[in-house]
Amino acid sequence: MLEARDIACLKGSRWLLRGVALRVEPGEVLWIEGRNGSGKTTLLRMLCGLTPPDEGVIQWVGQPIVDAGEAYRRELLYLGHANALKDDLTLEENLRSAMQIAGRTARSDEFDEVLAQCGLIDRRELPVRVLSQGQRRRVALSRLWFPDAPKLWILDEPFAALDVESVQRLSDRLGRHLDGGGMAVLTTHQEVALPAGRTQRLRLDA
Amino acid sequence: MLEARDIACLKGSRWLLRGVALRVEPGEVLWIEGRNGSGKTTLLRMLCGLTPPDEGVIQWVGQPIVDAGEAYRRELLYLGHANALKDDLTLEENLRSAMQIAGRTARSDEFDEVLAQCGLIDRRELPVRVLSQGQRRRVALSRLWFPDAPKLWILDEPFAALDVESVQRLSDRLGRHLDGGGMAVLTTHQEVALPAGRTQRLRLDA
Amino acid sequence: MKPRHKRFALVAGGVAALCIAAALILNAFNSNLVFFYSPTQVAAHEAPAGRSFRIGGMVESGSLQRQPDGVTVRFVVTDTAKSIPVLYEGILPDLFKEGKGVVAEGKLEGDGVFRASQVLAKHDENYMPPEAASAVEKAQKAEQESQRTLVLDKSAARGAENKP
Amino acid sequence: MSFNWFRYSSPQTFYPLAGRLAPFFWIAAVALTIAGLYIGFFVAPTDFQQGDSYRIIFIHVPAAWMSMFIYVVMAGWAAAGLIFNTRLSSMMANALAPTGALMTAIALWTGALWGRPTWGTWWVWDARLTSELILLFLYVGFMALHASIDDPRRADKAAAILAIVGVVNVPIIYFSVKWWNTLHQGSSVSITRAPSMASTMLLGMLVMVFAFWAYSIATALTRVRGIILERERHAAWVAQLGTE
Amino acid sequence: MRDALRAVFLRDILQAWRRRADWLTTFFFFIIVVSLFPLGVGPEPAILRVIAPGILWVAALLASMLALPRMFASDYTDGTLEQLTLAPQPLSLLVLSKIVAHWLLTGLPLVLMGPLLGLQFGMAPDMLPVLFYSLLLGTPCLSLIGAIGAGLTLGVRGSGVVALLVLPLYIPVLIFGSGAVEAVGVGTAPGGHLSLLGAVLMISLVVSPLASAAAVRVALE
Amino acid sequence: MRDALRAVFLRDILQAWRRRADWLTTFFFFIIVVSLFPLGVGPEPAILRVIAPGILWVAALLASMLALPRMFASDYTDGTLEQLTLAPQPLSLLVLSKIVAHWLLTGLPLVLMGPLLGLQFGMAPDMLPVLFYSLLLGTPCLSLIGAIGAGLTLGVRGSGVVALLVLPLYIPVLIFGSGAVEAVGVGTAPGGHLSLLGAVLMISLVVSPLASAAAVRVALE
Ligand code: HEM
Ligand SMILES: Nc1ncnc2c1ncn2[C@@H]1O[C@H](COP(=O)(O)OP(=O)(O)OP(=O)(O)O)[C@@H](O)[C@H]1O
Ligand SMILES: Nc1ncnc2c1ncn2[C@@H]1O[C@H](COP(=O)(O)OP(=O)(O)OP(=O)(O)O)[C@@H](O)[C@H]1O
Ligand SMILES: [Mg+2]
Ligand SMILES: [Mg+2]
Repeated sequence: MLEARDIACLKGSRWLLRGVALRVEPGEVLWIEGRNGSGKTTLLRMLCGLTPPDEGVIQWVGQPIVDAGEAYRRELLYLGHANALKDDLTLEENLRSAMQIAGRTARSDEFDEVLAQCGLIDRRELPVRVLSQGQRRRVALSRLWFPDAPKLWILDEPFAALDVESVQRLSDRLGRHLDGGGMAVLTTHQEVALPAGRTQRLRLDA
Repeated sequence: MLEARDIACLKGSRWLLRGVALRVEPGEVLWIEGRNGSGKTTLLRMLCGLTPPDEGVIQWVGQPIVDAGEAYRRELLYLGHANALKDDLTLEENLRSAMQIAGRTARSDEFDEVLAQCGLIDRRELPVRVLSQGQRRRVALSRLWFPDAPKLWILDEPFAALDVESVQRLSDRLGRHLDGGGMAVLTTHQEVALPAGRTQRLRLDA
Repeated sequence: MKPRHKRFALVAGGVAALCIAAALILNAFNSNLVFFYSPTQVAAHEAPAGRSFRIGGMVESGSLQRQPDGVTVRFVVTDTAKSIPVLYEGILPDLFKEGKGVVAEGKLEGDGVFRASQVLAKHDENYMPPEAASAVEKAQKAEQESQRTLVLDKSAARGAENKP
Repeated sequence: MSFNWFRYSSPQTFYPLAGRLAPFFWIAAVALTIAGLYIGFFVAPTDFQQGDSYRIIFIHVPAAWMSMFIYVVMAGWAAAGLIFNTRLSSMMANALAPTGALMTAIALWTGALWGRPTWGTWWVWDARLTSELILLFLYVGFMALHASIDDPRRADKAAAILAIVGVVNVPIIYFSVKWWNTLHQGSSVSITRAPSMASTMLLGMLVMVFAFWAYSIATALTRVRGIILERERHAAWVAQLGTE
Repeated sequence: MRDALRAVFLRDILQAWRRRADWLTTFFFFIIVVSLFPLGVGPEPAILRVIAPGILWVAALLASMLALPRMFASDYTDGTLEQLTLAPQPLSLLVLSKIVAHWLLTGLPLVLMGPLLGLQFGMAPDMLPVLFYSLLLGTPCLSLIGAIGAGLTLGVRGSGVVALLVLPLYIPVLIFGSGAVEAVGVGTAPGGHLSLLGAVLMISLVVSPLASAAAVRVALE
Repeated sequence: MRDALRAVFLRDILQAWRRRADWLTTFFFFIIVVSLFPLGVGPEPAILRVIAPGILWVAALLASMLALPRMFASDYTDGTLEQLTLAPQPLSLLVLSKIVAHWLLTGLPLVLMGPLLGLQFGMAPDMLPVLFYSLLLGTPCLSLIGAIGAGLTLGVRGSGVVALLVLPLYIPVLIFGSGAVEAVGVGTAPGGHLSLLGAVLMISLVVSPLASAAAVRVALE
């Protein structure tokens, strides 16, 4: 459903990516691998529509994503290196507004449930500022646990800074997402157990 | 040589750490483990002298670190979650000023050598802004490769964002540092091969 | 440099800077940083020319004249050594009295008359009931005659220190 | 009787002591205020030049003195907190700041109110008035800085640095009337010479000064109790207070 | 030791050079504020001439205040400040290096530009050198005093508290600075005001590095 | 859709509430700048009365400019802006929400405080309502125009210069705003100036959300 053909990207005076093609079907996860600086983040941002590719097209259900516009963005959940959290708001306030901006209004008990699942429930009233590196990442990731999460997840290094337990929890969640017909594109340098048989690997090499 | 006794730290209204004791001798590495938010970063910052502990003492060669002052800081190399790089300066400029501030003036050919070893030589003229997440981390870490590096390394998640190859390279470097009588304290969530027999583990648990 | 020498150099530098600061402050007090100028200073051309400034002193006894129009007043400001005639159109503060302190803001015109745009009363640090005041006034007058001290508040303040 | 000061340097032991002392100071404040105002308004004679408007002196001068004095004390506590890392010192500094700000505001306000009838203007930018205004800003800055850092210990330290730097301003306020020609009068009361003020007036003023002292101590003690409770709310001894 | 101080200084300068636009903004801000006044106040030359020293000084003050957040903020978020604190050299000297660089980048252009703008306002020729000297003595005070405020407000909820802390402390500089220029305008000697400015400079030169270093340490705790 | 706009708006307001000190500062800044002028310019009431509208307006402009970096900068560094861009709603509307919140926090206090400060400067009573209306129409323009500049400065170096171009766009607002007040001062009708302000407001209401959204998109590329 998400398809990219012949993607190229020029950084400085060098082609960082050339002729990259990919295709993700419902129930599949695409693991983008590559050394540091091989263009993984760049590719993910292009898939989201944040950066236009220098060559090639990216299509969602057969339609170029620039044309799909709102329809595409409704189905998309992107988490970059940055967590998009406001230091001064509490964990719950952050999550609530992030959900509303993404166009989903969640009920209060859903928050409780999700925070409990992510092991953050005792921190819910704390401002995000005081959280540890890994806890912040977990707050950002907890959007994935809400019911009716978007169909396509694009996650840049979601496992970074997570402890072993959280890594496990996230890969379980990913499995269930795929079971429900979801799609995901992600990058990670860690060896993580991804659902076998449904994982494509794409190796970019600098 | 680095010794801490009875360390305690109060965060908000809770004791985050209590009665933590540790001792690192030359040639040893201390791996601090623990879940997200268990206080690893907090402990490392206390060991550096950035945050005073609420209870307990930290000693360097038998002297409290506040008294040791400059003598301690000369022997210390700390790398936190943040990379301390200036986006607008080139990689080399960044590295050079970081070294000078740390009190070591390195020669030009040393830079070439170190950058080559860290696989960054072709990026040396680029501003750090355009580097990828992992490349930035590598720039920050490359201070470890200079000859006469400080004796005590305190590294917070040094392996985060690094690709497999760089992880290997860093753990090799760590081994050589220990061989030379160096000491290190580090945290990481990844399973990394640290020199067997010379690795102590300290588990903090929230 | 050894750390001890370094620290010494730094401390010495700091002390030197503070000494310079003290010297500069003392120097500043010798020059005229003032809220108002005394008539003597004005006569000595220390006061701004051609622009508004403030003069301060005593309203000379018997110098206050109201012009026929009812709003314009004329009086003389003096510090006993020099005096300056002042012309002012407007309401005077309640405490404005002959023989009392005044600060007037305005311009010195070419004819030597100070055209005030604002007149403020400046009183001294003495607080006493009227009876006591008249007694003191008498005594002071006698003293004044003999010593011809300045009666500007500042000097009065200093004079007060010598008073029993 | 030997009195162990250090016993009272911990919040836990100071809390009940402050609770016992505060009522005395409150009573003293009320009694002295009544006495002072009585002397000020019914006993003290009118002034030979200002008539009755001088009676603002009974509020203005005590407030002005306290505004400077409290600042110095506050900075002292803050510095002690910074250097010796004693929790109670910083709490005292915090408890004093609002009272000091209030005193400064009163001094400014009564001064302006007084300036209108005596000088003929509410405000001029002379050295005394300007430096007193800066004092108000310093108090406000101290409180704002403290309020905007949420780790209380860090807030204590940062605010202490500001308080210490601001101490420079106090001598400037005090000596400004000596150093520069100001519209504000010179001092009527001084240690080195007899006061240039009738004795009943002086008496009224001094009684009011003691009243303001008592009030400041009373508010500081009451407020510091609140701060102790707030800061130590998770300590075992506070929990015990609740159950008692 | 000199190496480290120079490294801090050069790094700030180099970075500013790479981000020219940022620093030019302070400068343009100064020019624009000064030029806005004739627009806001009306073009009467007599009035403009009288208010010129005040306006120039207020504009200089605001411009250097606007640049304050840049003194430590980025170093704080990117971890450089931790490294400076852990450097063998005394933090107060390293901070002083940063302040000097900051002044060169924000203060010096104002010092050089001030007299030109003064000319535009029709200031008398004998006022211009005094304006220059008053700015030369005054703008370093602004950077030094500002550094304390910038340090204290690091990591604070609300970056703007800095203005609240710093502006009152700027008032003496403003009074003596514009006072010196006005003194010449009205035909008296500016010496007293300039000496006081010098005294403020000396005192802040001693106090500010210590206080800002302490503030930075507290912020990193 | 309303949900998302409200969320953006409420989040900014809530965050500002947590950082009370921040918007209080814009407010204090305004008051302090206005009070600095008598210090710099000298206390002559006649002159002060004449320059009062200009000073108040310039101070309002500076105060709202001081607050501009807060509009997008933190959203940019912490990744919120990416999320806004990828939200289903049109980015320009989300940006407009942010601008409205920003105005409520920084502009409105100035509008309310302006007349009080005017009183302090001895403005005539019939000038005060006009001052109020001119600020009410003008400060939103400042927030709107400023947003474009704030968006442009986000990007890499170079676009900072474009932001400088935005500053001059403040000038018409300043001229019409202080012009309206001065008109009353000299006894003519302020209607013309106020209508022009209204026109600027309408135009920027249309242009600014689009332009700032575009600027933000470019910055993220
Ligand atoms: C806003 C205007 C004013 C301010 C900010 C102000 C400020 C102060 C301050 C800070 C002091 C204490 C310093 C000292 O003891 O020397 C003081 C003392 C005093 N002020 Fe004011 N003042 C103002 C107006 C006035 C006015 C209008 C008067 C009388 C006409 C006045 C009369 C006094 C007196 C009598 C003292 C006591 C001096 C002494 O004995 O030490 N003040 N004022
Ligand atoms: N202007 C430029 N000139 C040259 N190279 C550039 C320029 N801008 C970016 N690059 C290069 O483009 C690459 C960007 O890579 P990207 O951030 O996508 O890497 P990544 O695969 O996500 O790496 P990581 O694993 O470290 O996150 C980097 O190698 C960087 O050096
Ligand atoms: N004011 C506060 N109130 C309550 N808890 C706080 C407060 N400040 C910090 N904390 C807690 O202190 C801990 C800080 O942990 P720290 O950053 O040292 O964790 P860490 O072990 O490094 O975690 P990570 O693996 O995620 O990096 C977090 O659990 C945080 O929630
Ligand atoms: Mg990446
Ligand atoms: Mg950590």
